[in-house]
Amino acid sequence: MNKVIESSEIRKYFKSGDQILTGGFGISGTPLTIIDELLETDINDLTIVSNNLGDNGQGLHKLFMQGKIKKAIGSFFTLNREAVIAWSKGELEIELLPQGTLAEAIRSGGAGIGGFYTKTAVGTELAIGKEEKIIDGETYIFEKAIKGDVAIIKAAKSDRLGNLVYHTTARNFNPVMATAAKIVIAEVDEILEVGELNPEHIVTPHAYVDYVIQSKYSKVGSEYVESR
Amino acid sequence: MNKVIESSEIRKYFKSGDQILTGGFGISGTPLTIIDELLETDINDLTIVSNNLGDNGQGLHKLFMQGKIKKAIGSFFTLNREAVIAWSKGELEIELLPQGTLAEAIRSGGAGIGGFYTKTAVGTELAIGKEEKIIDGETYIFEKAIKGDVAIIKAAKSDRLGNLVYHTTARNFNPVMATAAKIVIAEVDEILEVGELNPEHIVTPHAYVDYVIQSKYSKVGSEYVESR
Amino acid sequence: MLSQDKRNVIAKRIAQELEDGQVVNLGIGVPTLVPTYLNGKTVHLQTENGLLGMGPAPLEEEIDIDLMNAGKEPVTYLKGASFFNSADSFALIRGGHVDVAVLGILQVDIYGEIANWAVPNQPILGVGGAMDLVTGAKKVIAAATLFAKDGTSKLVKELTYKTSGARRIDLFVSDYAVFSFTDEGVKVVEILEDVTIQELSEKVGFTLEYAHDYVPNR
Amino acid sequence: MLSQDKRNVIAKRIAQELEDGQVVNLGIGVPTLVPTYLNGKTVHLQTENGLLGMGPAPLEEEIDIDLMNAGKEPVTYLKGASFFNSADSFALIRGGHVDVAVLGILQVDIYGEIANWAVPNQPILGVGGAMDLVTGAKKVIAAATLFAKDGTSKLVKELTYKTSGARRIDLFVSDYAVFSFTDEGVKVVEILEDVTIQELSEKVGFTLEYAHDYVPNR
Repeated sequence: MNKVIESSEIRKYFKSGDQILTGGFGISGTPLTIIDELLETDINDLTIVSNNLGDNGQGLHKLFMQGKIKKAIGSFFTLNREAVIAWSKGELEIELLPQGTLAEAIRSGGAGIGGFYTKTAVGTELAIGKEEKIIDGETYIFEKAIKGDVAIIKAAKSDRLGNLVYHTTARNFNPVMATAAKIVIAEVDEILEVGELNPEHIVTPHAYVDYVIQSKYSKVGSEYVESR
Repeated sequence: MNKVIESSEIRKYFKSGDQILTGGFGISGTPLTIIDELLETDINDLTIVSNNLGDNGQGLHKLFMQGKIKKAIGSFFTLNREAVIAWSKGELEIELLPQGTLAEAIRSGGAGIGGFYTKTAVGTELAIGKEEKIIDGETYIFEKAIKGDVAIIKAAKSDRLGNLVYHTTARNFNPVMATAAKIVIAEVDEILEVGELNPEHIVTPHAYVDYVIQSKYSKVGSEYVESR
Repeated sequence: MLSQDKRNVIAKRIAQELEDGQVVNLGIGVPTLVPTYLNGKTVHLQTENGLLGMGPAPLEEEIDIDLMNAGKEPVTYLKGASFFNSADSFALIRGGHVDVAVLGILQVDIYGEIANWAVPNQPILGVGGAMDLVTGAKKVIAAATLFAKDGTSKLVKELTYKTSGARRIDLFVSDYAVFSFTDEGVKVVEILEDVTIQELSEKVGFTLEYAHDYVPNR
Repeated sequence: MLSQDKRNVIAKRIAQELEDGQVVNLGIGVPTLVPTYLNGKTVHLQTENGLLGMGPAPLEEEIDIDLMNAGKEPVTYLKGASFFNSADSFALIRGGHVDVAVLGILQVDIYGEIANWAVPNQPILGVGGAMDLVTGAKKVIAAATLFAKDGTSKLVKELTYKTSGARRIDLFVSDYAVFSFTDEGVKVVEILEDVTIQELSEKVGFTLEYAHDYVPNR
């Protein structure tokens, strides 16, 4: 059992219209190599579930600029200027969720939970049209679970089975995204033999991961640079 | 900031009628020292949230035998013979939940979720009286979050701030119990200085933990023996 | 057949159903015998109390009471294993990430709905992970002798014991035969004992049919 | 006062409100100045993207682009820190485990309901963790200048900007004064500028009162 494949092999796991769960917060923890592979395909009409649409012209920003994104579900697009403009022209759908609701909805999708009740956003514009329920005297709103066709995530290390560990705050949304899609592809900095990761320290068990690719980016100073 | 206290000091944090969340699966990961301290108090009418009520005469079984437990919420009491007899005589209330629903309900309690929808138990006796909802064509039932007054948990190591790591399957319910009570007391095998635990490996961040005590039990062969 | 032989027949047949690399949860009893018959296939065993990558029972002197399976028996762990908490463990189960659950049953109806948690006429005080596994695993295989100790068939037209959930199982491997379940009802996939399908039908009390794609080899 | 001075006055006053050992989430802008004024108190800074125990900004040559705060600025971590995923991070926030959130605001009404996410007349495309923090933190302190650049008061009788949630905040520390909020409405806890409560009332456009337990020291 070896889940490690060449990065170009992943292209066949995507199709137009897919809902793609993407790890990362800004550029930290973003699967840049996987996104580059997506750019090489002719798929489009994608719905992207991600906190935001890349940063500084990197990551999902590239995918957006190539016109592959039909809809974005996330919490913070304010700094994605081009996306904001596209949205105002009606060229991009955006579904805005509080960041905690977004994370919880994806975790729910991965955990077999159909939906949940949260107090976050009660009484705000983001609660419009959402069912309210009073539980123990407090008002909550219903939020539905989110799932995807493919999840693309970034981890620091993987063993050949697909057990993953992350690096500092590059962990962010990646472990939850890994749980909630039919196909899960992880991009990693380092590939290890089975047994090299301590079972107590594994963050994403291999059961969640279908394919692993070696990242082509490395950190140089405060940037990610394509290096291989 | 040092959360480490003498075990006898914890008695004051409990009161009669409390709902106490208790980590452990059988005896693995059970806070035996904390339960011994509870035995020394005169509190009673406790509601215990735990997968089961101890094992082999240890742990929560002792608390039950001393008549301190009014109600148990958990998933598997079949092997707690005395508890089953007490239940059949009407001397003990039992609320039975599927083990996954129990774990999820406690996690929800700790995460500010009021309740959630699960497919587990739909159409069974354990769904009687529970609200049904159809989400994307599938039937789910509503389960309410569970919280406690005090959580008593067992970890392998704590630093003086209360950051916790666990040992193998003794982790079980402990990390979720730690999130869902007003007061959280952790019993640990080993106390470390702050900085000795790797930030990537900490399972329960210190924000969840109020007090830490040194366990008086140690493993001797296949048993836990009081040793200090 | 002796009872232990029957258990081994069932376990061996179930092992054939498992595929290399699958994540598998084994219930207590007969299912725990399955790993003996894997013949070099690697399956990753998950146990509800928080381990993926469970190994065989330890030697007496190597028992660590912290490390146990969901049946509270001491176990070991293998290379590539990981530990996690109960909520994460059931997220794995309930979220559909366990490929196969092999479960003991009390009854299964002709559409595959099972009863495996509440023993009739006894107080119902334990469910454990039974309902989560029935509902959540991608594939559910029941493992049990076809007849209870009192001789009644566990394969029934309608459950008389309390259901474990609406989810129908895929396969029932008994000591006599292997049964599959679809919307059209139960079919015999394979006969394991020296018995004809007619004799088997008589024993269970209703007419059994072969699955279309099954060619009996006797 | 110069703008930077005002920001420091606010940050310094908020630092007084924090207690040793607290878990604190600081929003972007003025709140990030608070740690400078802690005077030996230890507070544990949480950042939504998955870190408890955030340290100061790194030196230029020590920047690690993976390690950032919720404002996407490079940070460091301190002894006793821990990393976790976004769902666990918001479980900490939404479950009431963050002692204090210090947030920038656009407006706060006289009962403490705030608006801090949607800028009027601009497309609303970002909320981030604002609503989660307002709803979930045990105590919420607003940090902002009392008056917007156009001179209008941020303390208002009724919000005209979009609310961040029904949860009312506890304290608003502005450059002019500290305000507390109860069901009876806003009270002045302390005046920080050289101004009387009457002058302040005129500036905000309605009559302000001192909190009962507050003795003004000027």
